[in-house]
Amino acid sequence: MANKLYDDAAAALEGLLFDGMTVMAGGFGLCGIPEKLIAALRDSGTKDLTCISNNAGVDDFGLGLLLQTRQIRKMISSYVGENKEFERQYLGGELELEFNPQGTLAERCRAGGAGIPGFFTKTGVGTLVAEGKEHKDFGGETYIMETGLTADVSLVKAWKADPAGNLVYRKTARNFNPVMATAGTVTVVEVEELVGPGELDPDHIHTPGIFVQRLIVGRDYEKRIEQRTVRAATGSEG
Amino acid sequence: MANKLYDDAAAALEGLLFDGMTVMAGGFGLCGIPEKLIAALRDSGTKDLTCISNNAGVDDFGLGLLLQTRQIRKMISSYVGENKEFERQYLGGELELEFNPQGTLAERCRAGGAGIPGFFTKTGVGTLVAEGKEHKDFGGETYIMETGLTADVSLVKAWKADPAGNLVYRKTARNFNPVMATAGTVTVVEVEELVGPGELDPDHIHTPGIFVQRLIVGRDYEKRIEQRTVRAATGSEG
Amino acid sequence: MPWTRDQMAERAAKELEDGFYVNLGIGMPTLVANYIGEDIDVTLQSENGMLGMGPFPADDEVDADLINAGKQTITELKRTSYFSSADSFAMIRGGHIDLSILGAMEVAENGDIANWMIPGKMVKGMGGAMDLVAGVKKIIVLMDHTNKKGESKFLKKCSLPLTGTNVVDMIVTDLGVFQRPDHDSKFRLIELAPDVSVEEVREKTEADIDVAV
Amino acid sequence: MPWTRDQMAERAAKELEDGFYVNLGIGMPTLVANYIGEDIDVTLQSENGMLGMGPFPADDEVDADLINAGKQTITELKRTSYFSSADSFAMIRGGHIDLSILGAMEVAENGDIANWMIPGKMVKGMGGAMDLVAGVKKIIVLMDHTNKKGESKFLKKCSLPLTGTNVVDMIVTDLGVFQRPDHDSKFRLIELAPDVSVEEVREKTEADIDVAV
Repeated sequence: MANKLYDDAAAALEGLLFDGMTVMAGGFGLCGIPEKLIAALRDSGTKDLTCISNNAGVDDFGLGLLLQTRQIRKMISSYVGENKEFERQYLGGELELEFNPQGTLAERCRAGGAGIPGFFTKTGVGTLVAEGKEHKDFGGETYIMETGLTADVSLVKAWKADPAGNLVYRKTARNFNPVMATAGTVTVVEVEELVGPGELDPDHIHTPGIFVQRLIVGRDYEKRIEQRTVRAATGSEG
Repeated sequence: MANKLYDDAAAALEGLLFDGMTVMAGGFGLCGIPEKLIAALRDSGTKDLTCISNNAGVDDFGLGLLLQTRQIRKMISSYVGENKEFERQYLGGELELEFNPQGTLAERCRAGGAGIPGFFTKTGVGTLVAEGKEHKDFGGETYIMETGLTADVSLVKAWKADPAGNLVYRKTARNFNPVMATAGTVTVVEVEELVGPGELDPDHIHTPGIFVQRLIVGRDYEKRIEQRTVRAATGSEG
Repeated sequence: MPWTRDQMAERAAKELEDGFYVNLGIGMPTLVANYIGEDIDVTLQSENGMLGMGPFPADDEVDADLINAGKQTITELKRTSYFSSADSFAMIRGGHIDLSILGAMEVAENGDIANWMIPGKMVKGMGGAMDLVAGVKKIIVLMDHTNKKGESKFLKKCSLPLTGTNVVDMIVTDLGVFQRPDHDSKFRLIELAPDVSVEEVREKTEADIDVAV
Repeated sequence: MPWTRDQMAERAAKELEDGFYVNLGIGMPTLVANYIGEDIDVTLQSENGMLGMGPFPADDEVDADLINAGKQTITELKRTSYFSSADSFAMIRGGHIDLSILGAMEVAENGDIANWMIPGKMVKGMGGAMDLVAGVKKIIVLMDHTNKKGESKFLKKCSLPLTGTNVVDMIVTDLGVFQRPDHDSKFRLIELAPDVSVEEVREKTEADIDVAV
């Protein structure tokens, strides 16, 4: 089998990066982000990036690392509220920003990966989001057209992989990762664990290996928590 | 929890059926078809059905049962080659037929369930399928618009369910079932096994319970095979 | 006496029905989960990819891979399923969620809602709010009746950039409850907080409403 | 001597490269699987929802829930994954499959293909053929050079309803191999079956081709 496994994040990105490129990065907030690959992208110094990611990380973690170093020229996101450096650069005109409704962003990535260049949605009709977009009526209701998104490289975080590149995600760390995995010209994945051939149940693979070109196993995941909310310890189940 | 479990297929369809309705039925060939629910639909005598299903069954099984009894007015399918009765009724002008490319059919069902009334695809451009459809250029290439599909009732076959209606499919019996489960105004599901709450791994549920309104456990599945192809018994693995 | 935030949440919770699938917005709407009646069964959806959201975890149960749309750590239940963001919003935009309860900066008498952007201030983004108001079957807004300056937030016309047009079905404020049976009808005041008068509501409401209390 | 069906399949199999994801059409293209070189690793996709298709099962391994797009019973491999029809065609239409080898009734010199419908005969349907020719990166057609009447199937223009326009990259017939480097170029005869002459090919080919043998 064609070897997809690379030694580390820097090796996995080698030859793929260029100034002005478009990068998708999975994750919701800091949950399920490709920590190692983002750090390697920062270390690469690649500039003028267009980053497609639901959020922009925090000041010192996630995509915030690339904001610190001013490697990002434009963000396509649904929510960037956690990041002061983002605010500073945006208000200073140093950063472009395109807000997409979260569902539109997810569907645009899916569409890009599925060969769908445009689709209609009710989301955003009558709002700023609809400005300049094609409007069309279906069954007496108005919809707007949104376009598919692809990326030069997609950075994805999964839980487990096998050598064929089949992926399984864990809990809400799945989020944008599976659709972004389909939308990268090259998709680079980091996982916490590599398992042997046949160890993933074929009925339960979230991302088939065809979407994965390069793969690394990350170590010592930080997995930072943004809002640690707990209750008093009592049994509970519903 | 609202009870989704019904005693049998007839009970699960009660109150949902009316002449002229649109029904989606999962399955590819005879693999993963809702055997019990199709039989109950036949027994109900509901007429003038529009059936959305990749295939039309064989003469005496699957949707072929509803052709025998002339309950189907129109089929929306990608391939109907296995059915003589279908051919007879179609050539006799008793049956309407709308062919969709298989991927277009699958995507139309997904779109219907996802609130997408239209999307663009390259499939079928320049063919009979494109006639009368909106054409649009994206990036110098021509695409046609296809519309979302929904059904009054979707009939779905899964392998296992829990009481919340969460579903897991088995191997290639999955096929059209998950997308059709999302596109029914009411989705009725038959499974081979009902498991207890929490017994399905939440990371590995194919269809979340929100899409399932009614549920039965079927017995004595026939699971007819169309092309039994075997090799001489020797070990092999790849 | 106007309702407190908890009382508003408690009132909104009465709109939940047995078997409902519900998405609760970030902030005050989250409180609604504390008041779900014990006689009904409601499944909470979190748009980051989870159906069947449980309570906050005990200290030793905290899992960085398990958060809600407000980025808070949570737990799973025996009915829980996880899915991608695309599948999550297919669920939302496809009309499969029965009810969403959201906060708002402004609501207009025609059902328009503005809850994501104040011009001149740093915009954080709409997140999933535009998808929710466009796709969910019923939208309830939970908000203070007036802003910090005492001005009505229930207006003839929203002044802020919209999140959705003609989408709100019910509004629960600290002063009362406003409802309409369909998207062509006027909102009607159907309930008052204790000791709040119709006159006070009229005075603090710019929107043209009917009164049915 | 023209190639046999197996020899045609064997020739087409030479176009497979290590690491390729490949979809083989129903009928003659299925034979290609028997000739995949042992030095290369190829993953077969079946559009009914499977990646990593194994050989036919032994008699006691037959599983009604495990079939290919030709409805034949098959087996899984240690790399196999299953998915829905929508995800399968998202894979196909999104350009993720490297190569598809399909049968055809007619191919035109501009790369048009017709392989699903003969007017006047009962139409069985296009199945996934239109999706494959529209979405897969490279399309190879495997067909007899002439029909039963001895007429060319490689034409100036297809007479039958099309499956796709300007999509074919290579044609392997019983007489030889025709290839073009891109969709703006003419097909070139690049290989002949044993003892088949250029003259014979020219005689039996309506399409305008270049010759490079």
